[in-house]
Amino acid sequence: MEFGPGFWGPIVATIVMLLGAVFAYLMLLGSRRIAKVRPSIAKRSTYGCGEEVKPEEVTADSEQFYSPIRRVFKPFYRYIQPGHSGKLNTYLLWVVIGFVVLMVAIALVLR
Amino acid sequence: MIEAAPILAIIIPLMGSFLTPLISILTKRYKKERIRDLFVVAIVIVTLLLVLHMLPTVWSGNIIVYRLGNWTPPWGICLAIDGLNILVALIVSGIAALVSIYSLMYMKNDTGLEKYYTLLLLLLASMMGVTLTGDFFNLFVFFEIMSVSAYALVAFRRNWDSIEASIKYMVIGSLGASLVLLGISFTYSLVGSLNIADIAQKISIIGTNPLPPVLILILALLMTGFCIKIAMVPFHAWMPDAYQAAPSAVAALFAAGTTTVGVYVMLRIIYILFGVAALGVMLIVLGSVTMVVGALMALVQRDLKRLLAYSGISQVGYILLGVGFGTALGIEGGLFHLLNNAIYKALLFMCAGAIFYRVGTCNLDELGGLSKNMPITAGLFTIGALAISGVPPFNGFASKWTIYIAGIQAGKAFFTLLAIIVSVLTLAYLLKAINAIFLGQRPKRFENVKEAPMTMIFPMMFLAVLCIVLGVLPSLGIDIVSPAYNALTNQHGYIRAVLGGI
Amino acid sequence: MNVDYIVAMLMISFGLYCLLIKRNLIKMVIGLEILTFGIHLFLISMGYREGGIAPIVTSTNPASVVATMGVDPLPQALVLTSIVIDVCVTAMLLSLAIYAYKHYKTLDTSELRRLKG
Amino acid sequence: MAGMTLIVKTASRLLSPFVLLFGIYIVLHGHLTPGGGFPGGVIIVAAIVMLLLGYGAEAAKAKFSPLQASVSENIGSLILVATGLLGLFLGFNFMKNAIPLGTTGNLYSAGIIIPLNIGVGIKVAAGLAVILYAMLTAFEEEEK
Repeated sequence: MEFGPGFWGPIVATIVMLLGAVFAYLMLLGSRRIAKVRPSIAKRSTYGCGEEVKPEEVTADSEQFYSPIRRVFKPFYRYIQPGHSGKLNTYLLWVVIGFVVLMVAIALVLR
Repeated sequence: MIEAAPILAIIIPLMGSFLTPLISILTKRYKKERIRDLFVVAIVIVTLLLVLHMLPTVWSGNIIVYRLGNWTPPWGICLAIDGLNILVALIVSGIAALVSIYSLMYMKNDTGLEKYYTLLLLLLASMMGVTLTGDFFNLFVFFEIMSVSAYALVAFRRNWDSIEASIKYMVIGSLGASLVLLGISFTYSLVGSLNIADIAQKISIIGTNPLPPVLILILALLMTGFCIKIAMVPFHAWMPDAYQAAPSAVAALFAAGTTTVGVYVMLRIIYILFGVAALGVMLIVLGSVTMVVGALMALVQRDLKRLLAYSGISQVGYILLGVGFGTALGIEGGLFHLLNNAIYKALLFMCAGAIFYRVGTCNLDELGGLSKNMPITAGLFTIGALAISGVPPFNGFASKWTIYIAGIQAGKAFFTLLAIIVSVLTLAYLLKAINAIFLGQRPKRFENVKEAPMTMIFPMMFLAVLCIVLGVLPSLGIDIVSPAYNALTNQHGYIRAVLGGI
Repeated sequence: MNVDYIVAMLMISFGLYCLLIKRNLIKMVIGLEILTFGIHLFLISMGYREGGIAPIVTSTNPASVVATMGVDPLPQALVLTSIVIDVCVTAMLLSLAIYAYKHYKTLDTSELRRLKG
Repeated sequence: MAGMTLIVKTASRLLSPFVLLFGIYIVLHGHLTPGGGFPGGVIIVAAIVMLLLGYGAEAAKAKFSPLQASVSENIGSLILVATGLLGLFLGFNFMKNAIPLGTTGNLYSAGIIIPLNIGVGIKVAAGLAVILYAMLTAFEEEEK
């Protein structure tokens, strides 16, 4: 069961993973019997600062979903992301800059 | 083997695209529009069968050369098919067959469908043309047909977003095509020929060491032009717009088809046409930049199709990284990832299309809790998401693992680490998508949403099964791509087969 | 000096300038056209040959004359094909411009930016 | 678009048949004189444009309807493909010049170049007409 120079037995690993998944599912079934699944209204109101929150309003905002990662890559989101402004001329400028960069890179690599 | 199979693989979809409007006029008169749709599916499947028919001959190590009009190659146009072409042709025609089956149901509610199917067949014909041709100018012409039909397909629904996306795609793409044309004219001025094998032979006589300065310009022009098509990072801006605005079936075909073709042309230029494998270092750097930017941009998207488009940009980075390592294992891993990328990217876009078909939106903030309504789609999307982020029993893991091993063997541990981090980010943004679409609370208005129809489920299911099969039996995938690797490193064999020992 | 090469390169740079600076969609199309025609001029002047003849073997021009004096038809075929493609692209862009004007009531590309991020 | 002044109308009515004829001449003599399918097709469509400018879109559409245009466009391209396939059926490769060549300089010469030119001519003329009508339709929708 060797694949490339590393060791990776895909079939063995798959069987192990399937077994793990079955085991996890059994544990989940067992736990369902003990604990309640649905968040109760009391719990929801705790997170909503005491206010009544409807079920469909409890979705996370998808742009801010990974705010810690955004914080880690702050320079990227501050300088590169605003570049995707939707302006066609900016994009064309990128193409020209990229062309120049490619030319310099090719000249350096193949010198 | 049918001797004319290579040209038929281009001509049959081309002829189909000319016949579709005529057939559609007839079928509209007799109110039997299904016949037209089935005709299109039949044409695409015939193309796939022709490619499969050529497969054994090419895999046994031969290079099929088909001379148009019985003209010998340096003067006439020829089609030359080696292991690399056939892999790409297989991916393109296979995905096109699944997409055409998928479109039967997905595009049912649109008007002007005869134009859609015409453009779809034209796109297929031109992709096959780019893939199979052995003549550089012919390649440019088919490439332009591909681009024009792609622009038209993006604008197909004529909403504000599709028009805007198509305009951006078109202006950037036309600039790229002009650069390619300029590159071709410089190539012609350098060697006086436009047959790929002939150029390769003449360039190897000129020698790349020291490099003629005009060759740097040529390479930069051609690379820029084709990188626009595969959306490498400074040139990627059109891609999210176009994929968001295009119908999902078309986006699936773009992600799996035109991107694959673009990567193929890049590989052909670097390895066969100019024989400058040393450019690998540049590909590694550009590939990692592409990878990181794509993944980081995907993290903050609100629209599912836009997120998938950025994810596609990031995956192209992996392919370039693998190929750039330059070792046998790296190139095989890159090509294997090319195959896998086509499979799961098409799967994910089709899932997005199924959601859009039933719910009418792809905005992640509006969706939620759909796993109860669409369990099959949810499962298939999860398989695709796990495969793309390289989670073990799926195919993405196999190819990414190969690329990691190749990177460590090539002594590029930094880039390997970067690839692993990006893989984690990939899982992160796709989990966000799964969470937003299928889990969580379900809004009241989605209570009556039904599962996607069977004609849409079937192609998705097929791709998901491929994901699992190639993941559990990775040596099968390596077997599929190893003829392509052999072809890529066999420049002299290509020249000899096409020019016949001149 | 080869004036036509200089003119071709000037046309290419003017076209590029027009694409990068102008914001009106129609003007950008014009810039794209100038760029493409500059490339066409470059190609066609590359195929020019002093005193060349058409590469067709006839009774007045036997094969030996054509082989030495005939012009390579490749650049001309290339330019012709490229012109045809250019017509398609231009027609398509202009019709998209019509629709864009319909949806956005402007042709200013800096306002065609609802898709971003 | 109801048409232009009398001068334009008369001039376009008188000129457009000759323009059409000249276009057909260019298409048919593509293998002998400069020109060929593409320029000839453009000249043919110029005749339609003259009618359109002089008499308005309705008159032009009455002469050459959008349906006719799109059908003949596809027929033109099918002629191209069929000419290519002819070589295949006669036992050669695709696009082989398989029919007799004729004498150089006559109208009938150069083998399959004539059908190819005719196909391209029809395709280009009808295709440009389709583009023209499509753009007109876009403007008409705007006016509504």
